[in-house]
Amino acid sequence: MDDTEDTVDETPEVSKDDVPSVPDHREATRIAEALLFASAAPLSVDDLAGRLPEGADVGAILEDLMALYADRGVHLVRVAGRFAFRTASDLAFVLARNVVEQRKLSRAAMETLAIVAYHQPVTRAEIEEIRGVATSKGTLDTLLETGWIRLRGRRKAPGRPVTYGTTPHFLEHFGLDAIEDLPGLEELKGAGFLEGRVPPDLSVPVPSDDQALREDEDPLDHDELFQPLSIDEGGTGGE
Amino acid sequence: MDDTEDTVDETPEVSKDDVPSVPDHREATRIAEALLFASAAPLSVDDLAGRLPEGADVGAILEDLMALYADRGVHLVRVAGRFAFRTASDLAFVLARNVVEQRKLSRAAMETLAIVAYHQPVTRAEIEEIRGVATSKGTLDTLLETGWIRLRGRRKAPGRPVTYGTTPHFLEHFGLDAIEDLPGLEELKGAGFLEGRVPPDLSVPVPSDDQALREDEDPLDHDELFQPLSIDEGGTGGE
Amino acid sequence: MAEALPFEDVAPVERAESEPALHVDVDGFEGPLDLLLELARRQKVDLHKISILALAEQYITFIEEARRMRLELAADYLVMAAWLAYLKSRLLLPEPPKGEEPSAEDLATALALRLRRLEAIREAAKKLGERDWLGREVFARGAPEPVMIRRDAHYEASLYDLLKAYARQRQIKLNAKVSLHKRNVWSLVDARDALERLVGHLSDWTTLDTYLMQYMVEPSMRPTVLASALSATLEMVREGKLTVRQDEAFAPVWVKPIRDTAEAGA
Repeated sequence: MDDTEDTVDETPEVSKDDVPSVPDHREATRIAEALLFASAAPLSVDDLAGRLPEGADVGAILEDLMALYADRGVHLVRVAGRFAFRTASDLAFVLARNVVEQRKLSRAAMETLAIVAYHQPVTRAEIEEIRGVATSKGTLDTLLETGWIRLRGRRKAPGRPVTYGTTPHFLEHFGLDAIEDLPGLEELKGAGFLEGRVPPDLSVPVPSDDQALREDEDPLDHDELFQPLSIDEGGTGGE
Repeated sequence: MDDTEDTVDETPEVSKDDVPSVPDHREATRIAEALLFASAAPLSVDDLAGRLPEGADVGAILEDLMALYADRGVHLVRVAGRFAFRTASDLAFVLARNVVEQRKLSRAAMETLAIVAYHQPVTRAEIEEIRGVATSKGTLDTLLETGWIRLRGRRKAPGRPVTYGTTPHFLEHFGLDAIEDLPGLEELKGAGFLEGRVPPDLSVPVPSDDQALREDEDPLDHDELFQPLSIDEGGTGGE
Repeated sequence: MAEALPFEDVAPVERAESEPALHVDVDGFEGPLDLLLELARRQKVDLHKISILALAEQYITFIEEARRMRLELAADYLVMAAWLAYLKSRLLLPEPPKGEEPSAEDLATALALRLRRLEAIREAAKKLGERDWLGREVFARGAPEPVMIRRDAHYEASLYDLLKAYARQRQIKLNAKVSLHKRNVWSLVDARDALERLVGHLSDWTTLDTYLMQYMVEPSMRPTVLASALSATLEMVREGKLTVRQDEAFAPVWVKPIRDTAEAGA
């Protein structure tokens, strides 16, 4: 605030005119500062003008305040044409705390993950065919978030559906050396996961999490690589 | 770190070494400012120390900030032993306009609050003795609801009446740094009006909002701690 | 507490102008001590110099007036009136020699002290109320910026969960297969009957396949016919009714009936 006054003093011809208004300007600046501080929402120039003493130069006051706070821990910023105090963006880290949250996968997500693991590269439609139920976008998004599955490419087929596969992180998390270490149906049966006779035609395709695309896969479009979560396959619609 | 700095000015040979720490003080001050600005609740020195760079002199930083804001629209104040930015009280006339509707305390409630504040720990019977009238349950409930008073414990006396005291929130609301800062406390004490309730051997004729129970207090029962509002002391009945 | 008084509307002006005129309305008071304090204030003297005797008289008069007007008075007002009447009589009568009871002067002093204490706490309450209240005169940051909690989700799942989930899926398929397809079966009994008919006509080696062709018109019947026929054949071999020969793997199976016991051993 005193800074402001100083600058005013440097321009004598203006300062003479302003002499009676200097204390007012100071006071108006204090009021604006308090109003901006106490307001729950950003304030517009009009909001401020309505609360400041008659004739206060809101524009100058805001400029002064902005300059005053420019290199401080808090800045006066313009948001959507209004003004508000905000933590200096370079200090955002002091207001953040990282919390590691343990989450469990839903049954649907777990089943989808298993199918991706065993049947990769697999499309959403194929997952749905195996599960016999539509797969919600959220389920795949969650799995992408875990870092265990990834978008591989697009199947060379009508509609060019996205193919999903697992990541090295998946192997790491589940303690597998390679995707081929996933037990086959007979082994599952032996371990008691499956009951009854396993018909020979009920087989498991050999999963491949090879980085290289298969012959029936096209690469993803360039921008999909960077925004995997926003991809909508235009698929079968959520559950 | 900055302690060193201050002393440093007198001992130039050390100050050279400390030169690099000057920007740290600046940065730590910015961080403290951001933290205090961002929080609606007052922050303790410990709160701040835990979030500031290692070795920051929190005391010096707070003094700097207090001085910096002393004649501004927003002040850094000490409340309830903690620090918070608050609008300058002389600007109440502008800011009070946007107060939607401050819940007004009845005279009975305000008096009861004052008795709890000045005479704490105090029982309902003692409040009634001072006011010469039964205290309605609603009055104490209202005060408990504001968060300004709390159930402290039970007096070690026949009937084991509940004792009441104020909370840090009370200090914060009334802009008091400590319970000793209550207005007119000295006069009340001087006139001997704070004595004579507790047995003389235990009497400490000053209010205490210390978290620790006094010798003549027992802790509350376990479930009372979690449902303070529903407690009925089986007291004197309403007005 | 008392209801509003009937004459309240009659003389409001008088009440405002002449404050000392006793307005009998207990509604505005917070109990007998508050009433006493108000009456004491009307003495317009320092509370230290208050005449307890005069105060007691005023209080009693007030209460009598209220009762004459049949106002409902809370019991504590009446208790205080009775106590003050007692104090008044004690103060007026010559003090008996020092006894067990506190003297009338002591009682009066104690009452005066209580009044002053109430007055003092009232004053304190007023000062407290006049302080800058947070949210009334003084304000905290209107838009506090909460500490952003960045949640790094850490998903938990075990290989066991994964395999169980997969098996669950496949199991459903497995069960579904059994219930969906009604399989055509050529039972062992059918096979046995057919073979016995065949053996009845045979005298030398003949291929089983040729004979079974008639039962495999439906392609889907082929596996079951072949399997059942082979089982039945082996059964009849065991019984010594048939002998079987196959020259190499996947070659046609030849059968020949056994007519006598000598050949059966071969």
